[in-house]
This record gives sequence, C-alpha cells and structure tokens, in this order.
Amino acid sequence: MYKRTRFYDFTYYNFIGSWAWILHRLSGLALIFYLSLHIWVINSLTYGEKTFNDVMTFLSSPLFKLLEVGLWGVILFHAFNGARIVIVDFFKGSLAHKKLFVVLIAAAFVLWALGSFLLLRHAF
Amino acid sequence: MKIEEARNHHQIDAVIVGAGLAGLRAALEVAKSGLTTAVITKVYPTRSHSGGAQGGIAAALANVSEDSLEAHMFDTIKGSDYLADQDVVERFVNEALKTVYEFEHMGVPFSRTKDGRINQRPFGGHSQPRACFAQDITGHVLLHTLYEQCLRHNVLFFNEFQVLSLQLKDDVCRGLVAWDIRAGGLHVFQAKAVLLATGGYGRAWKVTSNAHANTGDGVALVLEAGLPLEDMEFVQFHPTGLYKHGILLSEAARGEGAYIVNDAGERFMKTYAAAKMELAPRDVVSRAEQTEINEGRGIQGQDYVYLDLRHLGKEKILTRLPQIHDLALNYLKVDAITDPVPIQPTAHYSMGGIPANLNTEVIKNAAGQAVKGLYTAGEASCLSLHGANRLGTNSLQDAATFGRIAGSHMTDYCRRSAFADLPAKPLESAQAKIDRLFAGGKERHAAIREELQVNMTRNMGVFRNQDDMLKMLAVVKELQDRYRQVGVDDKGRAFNLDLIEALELENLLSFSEVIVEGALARKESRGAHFRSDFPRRDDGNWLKHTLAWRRDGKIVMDYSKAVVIYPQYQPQERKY
Amino acid sequence: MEKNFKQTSRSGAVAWLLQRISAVILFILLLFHFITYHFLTRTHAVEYRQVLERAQSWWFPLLQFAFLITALYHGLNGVWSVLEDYISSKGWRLAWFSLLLTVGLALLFVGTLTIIKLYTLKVA
Amino acid sequence: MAKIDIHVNILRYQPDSDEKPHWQEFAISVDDDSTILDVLNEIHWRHDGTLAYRRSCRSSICGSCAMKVNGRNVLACETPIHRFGRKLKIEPLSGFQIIKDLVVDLDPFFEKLRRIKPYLIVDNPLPDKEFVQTPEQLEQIGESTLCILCAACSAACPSSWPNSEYLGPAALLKAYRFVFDSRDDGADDRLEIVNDKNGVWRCHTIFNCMEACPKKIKITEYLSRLKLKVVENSL
Ligand SMILES: Cc1cc2nc3c(=O)[nH]c(=O)nc-3n(C[C@H](O)[C@H](O)[C@H](O)COP(=O)(O)OP(=O)(O)OC[C@H]3O[C@@H](n4cnc5c(N)ncnc54)[C@H](O)[C@@H]3O)c2cc1C
Ligand code: HEM
Ligand code: SF4
Ligand code: F3S
Ligand code: FES
Repeated sequence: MYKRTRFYDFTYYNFIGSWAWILHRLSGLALIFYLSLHIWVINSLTYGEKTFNDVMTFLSSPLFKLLEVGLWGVILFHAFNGARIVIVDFFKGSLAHKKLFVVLIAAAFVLWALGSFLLLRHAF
Repeated sequence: MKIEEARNHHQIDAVIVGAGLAGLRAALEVAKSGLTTAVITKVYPTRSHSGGAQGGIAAALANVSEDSLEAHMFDTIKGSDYLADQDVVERFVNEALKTVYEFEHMGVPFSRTKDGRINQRPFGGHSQPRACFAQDITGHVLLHTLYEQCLRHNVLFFNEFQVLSLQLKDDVCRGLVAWDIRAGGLHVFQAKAVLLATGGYGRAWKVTSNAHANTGDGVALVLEAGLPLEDMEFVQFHPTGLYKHGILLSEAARGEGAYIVNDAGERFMKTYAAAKMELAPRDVVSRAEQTEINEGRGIQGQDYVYLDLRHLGKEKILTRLPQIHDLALNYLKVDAITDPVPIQPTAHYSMGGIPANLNTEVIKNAAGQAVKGLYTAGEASCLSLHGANRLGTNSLQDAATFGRIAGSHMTDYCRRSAFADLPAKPLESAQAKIDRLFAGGKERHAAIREELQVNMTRNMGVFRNQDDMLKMLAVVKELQDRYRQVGVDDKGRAFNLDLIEALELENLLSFSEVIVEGALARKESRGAHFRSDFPRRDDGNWLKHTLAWRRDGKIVMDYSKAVVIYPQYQPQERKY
Repeated sequence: MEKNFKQTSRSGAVAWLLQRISAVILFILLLFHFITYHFLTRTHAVEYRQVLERAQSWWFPLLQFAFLITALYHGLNGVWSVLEDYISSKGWRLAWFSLLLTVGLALLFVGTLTIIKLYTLKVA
Repeated sequence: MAKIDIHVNILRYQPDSDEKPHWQEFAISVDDDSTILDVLNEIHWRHDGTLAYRRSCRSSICGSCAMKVNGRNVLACETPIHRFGRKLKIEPLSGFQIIKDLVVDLDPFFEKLRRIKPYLIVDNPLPDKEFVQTPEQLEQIGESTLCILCAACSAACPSSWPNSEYLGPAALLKAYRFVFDSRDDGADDRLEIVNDKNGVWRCHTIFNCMEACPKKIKITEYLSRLKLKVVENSL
C-alpha cells in the first residue's frame, strides 16, 4: 500500500469554504502575533512623555501607516468571517454560507476602505 | 504463485456468502445466538445490490387501506402465473409483517403517514397499497440498517473476498474457498453451515438494471458442484429502464402516478391492461412496451417510449422520487419535471436460482432431498416464491424474511453438528482456474462478455422464439470454447480486477447455457417467459418446475418437481 | 481491525463554546478599540496628554482589561486549536500547551501592568 | 451520440512494481455521452487490463466509485465527461492509502464509522407494531440517511489530511443520524464519543465535505446541530 497522507492537498481547494478557512486561520495567527507585540510596545508608553512621543513618531511613519491599514484589513476579515462562523454554528448559516461570505466580506471591505481613508488622510 | 495454506485457513461456525439483504439478515440472526458468524462478500457490504432497490418492501400492514394476508398471498400467486409454490407464499406473507416491524425497530427510516405510522404506496400487481418505503431509497436504508446491526453484533466481515468453490462431499457442505481480492491469495473457510446469498444474475444481459457484481456466482457454484438449478428461464424484464443504460427508474414512479406513453402521446397500456393500466405486473407492461416498439410506435420509431412524470408536479417529484429525478438528469440530461424520460425494458430480476425447501436448505433433486449444511436465500435462491414472475417489492421482503429463516435454521444446525472434514485438496479447483487465467491465452474476457451480453439481450429478451434461442445456444457454446483461451493482462495479486472479471465471466457463460436450454425446452408462455411461437400458457403440460444439472458437459432437465397448489388458489386466467 | 483511531481527551465542548462567546465580545470590543484609538485620536500623532486623560477615566481600565483578557484567551485558544490539528504526539502537545500558557500569563501580566500604570501616572 | 477523442491521465500505482504513484496518459475515443466510469471501463476492457478501480451499481447508489476527477471528488458512474472537456485527470481519493491505482484502503473509514455506535439503541421495550414517528420527526434525519458511505466527503476535508485520526464528516453525520432519531436512546453515549479532539471539534466548518458529497447532503449544517447538542449535553 502506498501512503499518501499529506498536510495539504492543494488540488481540493477551490471553494469559498476552504479559502475562508485558510485565511481565517492565517489572519488569526497574524493577529495573536500582532497582539503580543502590541501589548509589549504599549507598555513602553508608560515611561513618560518623551518615550511616548518617540515611539509615536516612529509609529506614525508612512510605512507604519501602511502596515496599520493592512492590519485593519486583517482584523476586518477575521472579525467578519468570524461572525459568519458564528452564524453557521448557531443560526443555520450553513444553508447559505456562500452568500453570507459574500455579504459579510463586502461589508468588511467597505469598512476597510473607510478606515483606510481615515488612517491615511494625515499620513502623507 | 504458491498459496500458503496454513495461514489462510479459517474455521467458523456459519459462513454466509453475500452481504445483501438476505446475507446480512441471516448473519444477524446467527450472530445473535453467539455462534461465530462470518460474511464473505466481494464488495463492501453497503455496496451490495440490495442497496439499489428503490420502490419498497411489501407487507400487508394495512396502514393506509384495508388489506389482508390472503390478499397479499393471492396477488403473489396470481403474479407468479401460478408457478409459485403456495406453501412458500403462505409462509412468506405470514412472516412479512414481522420482518417489516423488525426493520423499523432496528431504525429503518421509513416514510410515514401523518399520524406517524409506516407509509405505504401502490405497486404493480398488488391489489392494495402495500409497499412500505423510504422515499425512493428503500433498499439503501434497509441494507445500511442491517449492516449497522451486524456491526453491533460483531459479525466478522471478509470484505472483498470472492468465493470460487464450494467444498462438498457426500452431500455435506464443509466450507468453501475464496480469493482475497485486496491482497490476493486463496483462503479456505471450514464451516458447519454455509449460506449462498449471492444475488441475481442479470449481468448476462447487455441492457440490465443489475450491478456489475450481479454475475450469478452462487448459482454457478452450485451448478459446478453437481447440484441442480431451478426455473432459470424465468427472468424479469422491467419496463422502466433508463434508455440505453438500462439503469432502473423505480416502479414507484408509476406507483405515484406516472404515465407511459408512445410516440403518439397515447397511454397505450389501456389496450393491454385496461383496469390496472401502468400498474399491471411487470411482465405485462414490458411486453406491451416491447410490442409498441416492435410495431413502430416507439418515440420517433426508435426503440424506446416515454415515462411521463410531468403531471405529478415538481413538489411530488422532488420529495417522493428524488433519485429518479437525479438519474434521468445525470445520465440522459432529461429533467423529469419538465420533460418525459426515455425508457426501455431492462433485464432486472432472476426468478430462478438455487432450489431450496421451506427451511432454505439447498436440495439436490426433485424429491426435495437436502444437502446438509448448505443453505440459500435471496435472489440467488429459488424456493419458488415468485414463480414465473415476481411482483415488485416482494423480493426485498423475500430476501429479508428467508434470510432470517435461513439464519435460524443455520443456528439450529450449527448447534447440533460438528465441523465436517474438508475434502482432500480443497484449493485444487480454485487454484486451477486462476493458474489457467494467469498462464493466459490470447482471448480477452471483455470481448467475450460483450458478445454474450449483446446476444442475450437480442435473443433472450421480453419476446423469445425457437430460432433466436437456438442461435443463442450456439453463441454460448462457442463462447464457452473461446473462454478456455482467455488470459489476463494483469498478473499481480493485489486488487486484480482483470482476474475477478475473468472469473465472473466463467460463471455467466455457465448458467446462461442453462437459461437458454430451459427456455428452449419450455414450450409455453408463462409470466416473464414469453414465446411468440407458443403464446399461451399451458397448464396441462407445463405447470411444473424445471430442474437442470450439468452432467458430462450437457444440461440435463427434470420436470418431476411439482408445483405446490392449494385448493383455494387454483390456476385461473391472468388478467389485469 | 481496531487501529487508526485513538480516543483522546473527552472534551472540547467548553473550549469551542468559549471561543465563540469570546469572538462575539471581541467583535464589539475590538472594533470599538480600533475606532477610538486608531481613527478618532489621530489628528497627527496621538497626544500623550489626551491618551492619559482617557486612560484615567473610570471606564477605561475596565474596558481595556476586558479586552485584554478576551483577546488573549481567544487568540491563544485559537492557536491551541490550530496546533491540535497537526500534533498528535502527547509530549509535543504538552510542551506546546505549557508554552502557550506561559506566553499567555506573561502577556497578561505585562498588559495589566500597562493599564494600571497608565491609570496611576501623573500627567506632567 | 458521436465519438470524441479524449486524453485521460490516470494516477497509476501497481504495488508489485511501482515504488510510488505516477501519471499515465491514455488517448482514447469514446461516445460523447460517456460517464467517467464508461471511460475507465473502456480503458480497462480494451486498452490496459491492469487498471484497477471499484464499481458496482453504476447508478450512484452503492458508493464504490468515488474518486477525484480534475480536482473534484465525484462518483465516476454518475459523472458525464462533458462536464470536463477533453482532458481528464483521474486520481484516487486523497487522505487514504492507495492499494492499487484508484483503489484506496477504506478500512479506517469504516472503522471510524463503527466507533460512533452506528445503530439504533433502544432502552424501553419495543412496541408491538412500529414506533410512532411523525413526518416532522423523520424530516430531522431524512436527508442524512441518504449517505451512501462513499467517503468523498472525508477525503475532501482539509481537517482530515494532517490528522488521520479525525472521525471525519461521514462518521459524524452518521452520529447525527442516530442522535436525532426520535426512536433512539443512545444519544448520551454517542455525544460523549464525538465530544473529542478527534471528534466533532476537528470540524472547522470548512464546507469541502458538502462540496464533495454526491448526494448533496448538507453535512456541515448537521454537524453544527450535533455540536450544539454536544455543548448542551456537557454543560
Ligand atoms: C435496480 C433494482 C431495483 C430494485 N427495486 C426493488 C424494490 O423496489 N423492491 C423489491 O422488493 N425488490 C427490488 N429489487 C430486487 C431486490 O433488490 C433484490 O432482489 C434483492 O435485493 C436481492 O438481495 P440479495 O441479498 O439476494 O442479493 P444482493 O443484494 O444482490 O447481494 C449479493 C451479495 O452477494 C455477494 N456476492 C456475489 N457473488 C459473490 C461471490 N462470488 N463471492 C462473495 N460474495 C459474492 C455480493 O458482494 C453481494 O454482497 C430491485 C432490484 C434492482 C436491480
Ligand atoms: C474581532 C472579533 C473576532 C471574531 C468575531 C473572531 C472569531 C473567531 C472564531 C469564530 C474563531 C473560531 C474558528 C474555528 O474554530 O473554526 C476564531 C479563531 C481564531 N481567532 Fe478569532 N475572532 C476575533 C478576533 C480575534 C483576535 C483579536 C485574535 C488574536 C488575538 C484572534 C485569533 C484567533 C485565532 C488564532 C483563531 C484560531 C484560528 C483557527 O482555528 O483556524 N481572533 N476567531
Ligand atoms: S456524506 Fe455524502 S460524501 Fe460523505 S460518505 Fe455520505 S454520501 Fe458520500
Ligand atoms: S470539510 Fe471538514 S471541517 Fe467540517 S464542514 Fe466538512 S467536515
Ligand atoms: S458504481 Fe455504485 S456509486 Fe458508482
């Protein structure tokens, strides 16, 4: 017998459900990574006004602004797809999970565009 | 290849060949008694052909109408064209209710009436709505439920094992030899009791509703063991086979009210069976259909007519007959909600088979003497419950009821007997078959099978006559000769599909000869056996069973096995 | 034939449910957090004074603490559920679990410290 | 009906001679209304007898012939080739060991089924006739009883690839089928069995199972209901 168990099987992947799952997983991991850094960095804000301003100037550079826009996107995806998961789990969302995905991600996208505008408007 | 005898030797009280409804029901019965029970099956149990049954299982529960055991009995006898043994029919209808209630208690999800009882629908040849059903997947749910119960009671499963020979000596069955399909290799099973529940033999035809596995292996094994077969010429053709594919569209469609129409859009059944129309028994409807086709009234003059469901409406089609809707859509791209579905008669059910008595013991002669330790049930058997024509939904009931009866007789038998010694060289004949196929001639089994099937459909169909049948006989003989030169491409052990199919072909060729000889000899028309050269039923000469042996390479017939007839059910003309 | 399947920890229901409950709470808190911090406060750079003022209102530490706890729980429980998909060896599972627990407690400690410090810091 | 020429790539593995699977191309001519199974038969019967695959009913009810065609799990017997054009890529189901060519080892699949006690458990004495079960009660489990145990769903589930011990959608669906049967008294037992890291909690609502199921069973929905029942039972 030939054993062909693999981690992933990329030939069975072209469905909304599985993309949503992969992205949800990756975004979740990214978020917990970010959250760890965030907690660490914010701690430095407590070392007086000078440190605060140094850190903040650094964080307000265009590069960080762009990263923040990305972060906002990741958060929105994870949050709205997460909402979809909750609806699937508790409110028979399975019956229309693709529609739900499209609607919720569209809503997330609008929020993302709006937020990005707010974030970037003073950046450059 | 050398076979390691020691490792592949099993000693098991009851060995059951076949995991269809008959086999599993028997296995469950034996296993409950605590005896070691093994089921040997060439496909995974849930893949057995019983799962393909759609319409229902007959029992006079009287849940939706007045009904009685007598009515069920009479319908069955009349449907059989009076060839059924009436003691068998009596036993059958008496046990039928119990069988269905047992199934329900095992968890079968039967469709329900509003007040929560088992729902029933009309079926061809039954005078009352008697078919208990689960949508149009009745066989499927029955089979799965039985399999589940067998798991619960620790039945041993030898899945993907193909039985190649019976071990018989001095009229005692001692076990059998099987080929392990997955790994390759022969296994010897020593048993106190063996049940043959290998299903039907419809695969001898090209246009057939039967699964690839329905190659009549059990029937051929018995013939090879020097025992007789009964009534093999009676093969039912189902009127609603999906055009070209032969795949079955359940009679449930007509039970729910579908029409059959010809090219003129006419419900032609009114000229053949005005009272019952589409719900006349299958032999009647198939003949009507074939007549329309033969006389040029098929759709656009071709070899099919229409099954029309449109007037039933989307709702009913999708809730009551979803499988039929899917089949037509997938195979013919026809949406039954909006279009009529092309159909033609298809080889469907084997009334004949391994002769057995009321206790399901295999018998060796017309006097009814039994072979010890050998049993049979289900479509492989011929008790004879269905006579010359089976009524729809009676066969699932047959398989389950006589499966259970077989199980309880086997249990008794196992309890009071010891293992009998196997014959000296149990592997010999099976090994010889395989060696020959591996050594290989130039003939290809696929070509031979194709030729057999095409000719059987052409010559042994709904209408038969002497010329066609003589032609067929010549074809079978020629193909049997050619078979001796068959070799397989695949010389491997593991999952050698080539080898399996070649072995099955030998069986097809073997019993097909019996079918043809039996049909040639029977110079009358009865039930599913219709001869245009002898279009009348002839009770004077032919109200009797055929028993056929292969002796010295010839088929030998015996007609001294009388039909059991009760005074109150004397043969009458059969009208619907 | 009894192979290939091992029954393991008879549970998972509570973790599953808490993951959803924390998700719903996070949905609200996180969006709130992002809006108040990343959008509304950014005139140019976050002002030290402004941040401290809000940090010292009565509701701030409560909300922040709730956010910290739910996010940490949700995130780390999420990582654990990802790991469970891929790791079947008992030893590795224990090792990873301990690691996640340590990281979680550390972050909780740092985060709590930050909140308290900000609350008690004197505005210069 | 006309003949068309097609190219069929099949992932071959012959245990006696091959170390690992490899692709083999067949250029053949078939009727344009053929199914995948017809194509395999054509190859096996007329071109290469060594090709191995499972089939029986050829009417999409026995569940033998699930395999992956052009990246999708299908029943070979019910899938017409015109769905894919002239290039076919046929391989065995993922996630199982290959016995030969398209034939995979399904023993683990059936073993998992066995784990969830897939049979009606009744504590009280049986009624004389049938249990009363209303059409509404039947409706709860009706669709789940369509399952033909073809394994297409379990093979498509990403959760099951890295973790061969995951019970998988088919077994869980069977658990649902009995837990929600109004006649069954074995729910507590079964719910405890599926309340496991390799049970219902390995389902991340990925929906591939539903995409793969030839019977179009709303598997994920039923697994969701099962999860809620487990939660309810363990609080
Ligand atoms: C399409 C279709 C629809 C039908 N619908 C209905 C219906 O609605 N109502 C009704 O009453 N009847 C119906 N029938 C008939 C009914 O399904 C069968 O008669 C019945 O299921 C036969 O059951 P069985 O147990 O005898 O055999 P099967 O279910 O055919 O099982 C045969 C078993 O034997 C095994 N086997 C065969 N040969 C070997 C071997 N050499 N070695 C090992 N194992 C072997 C096979 O693996 C299989 O497990 C239908 C039949 C068909 C074809
Ligand atoms: C904003 C609101 C959020 C919602 C609605 C939400 C929702 C969810 C849900 C429902 C799951 C379960 C997925 C599953 O079991 O299949 C999940 C998993 C996860 N979440 Fe969140 N989440 C949110 C925020 C966060 C945050 C802030 C983090 C990081 C700290 C995070 C990290 C994770 C991780 C790592 C997983 C595991 C991923 C996986 O199992 O594939 N989530 N989330
Ligand atoms: S749920 Fe669907 S895909 Fe899964 S085994 Fe059953 S029929 Fe096949
Ligand atoms: S694909 Fe797998 S993860 Fe769940 S929804 Fe289906 S079982
Ligand atoms: S052959 Fe039975 S499902 Fe395809």
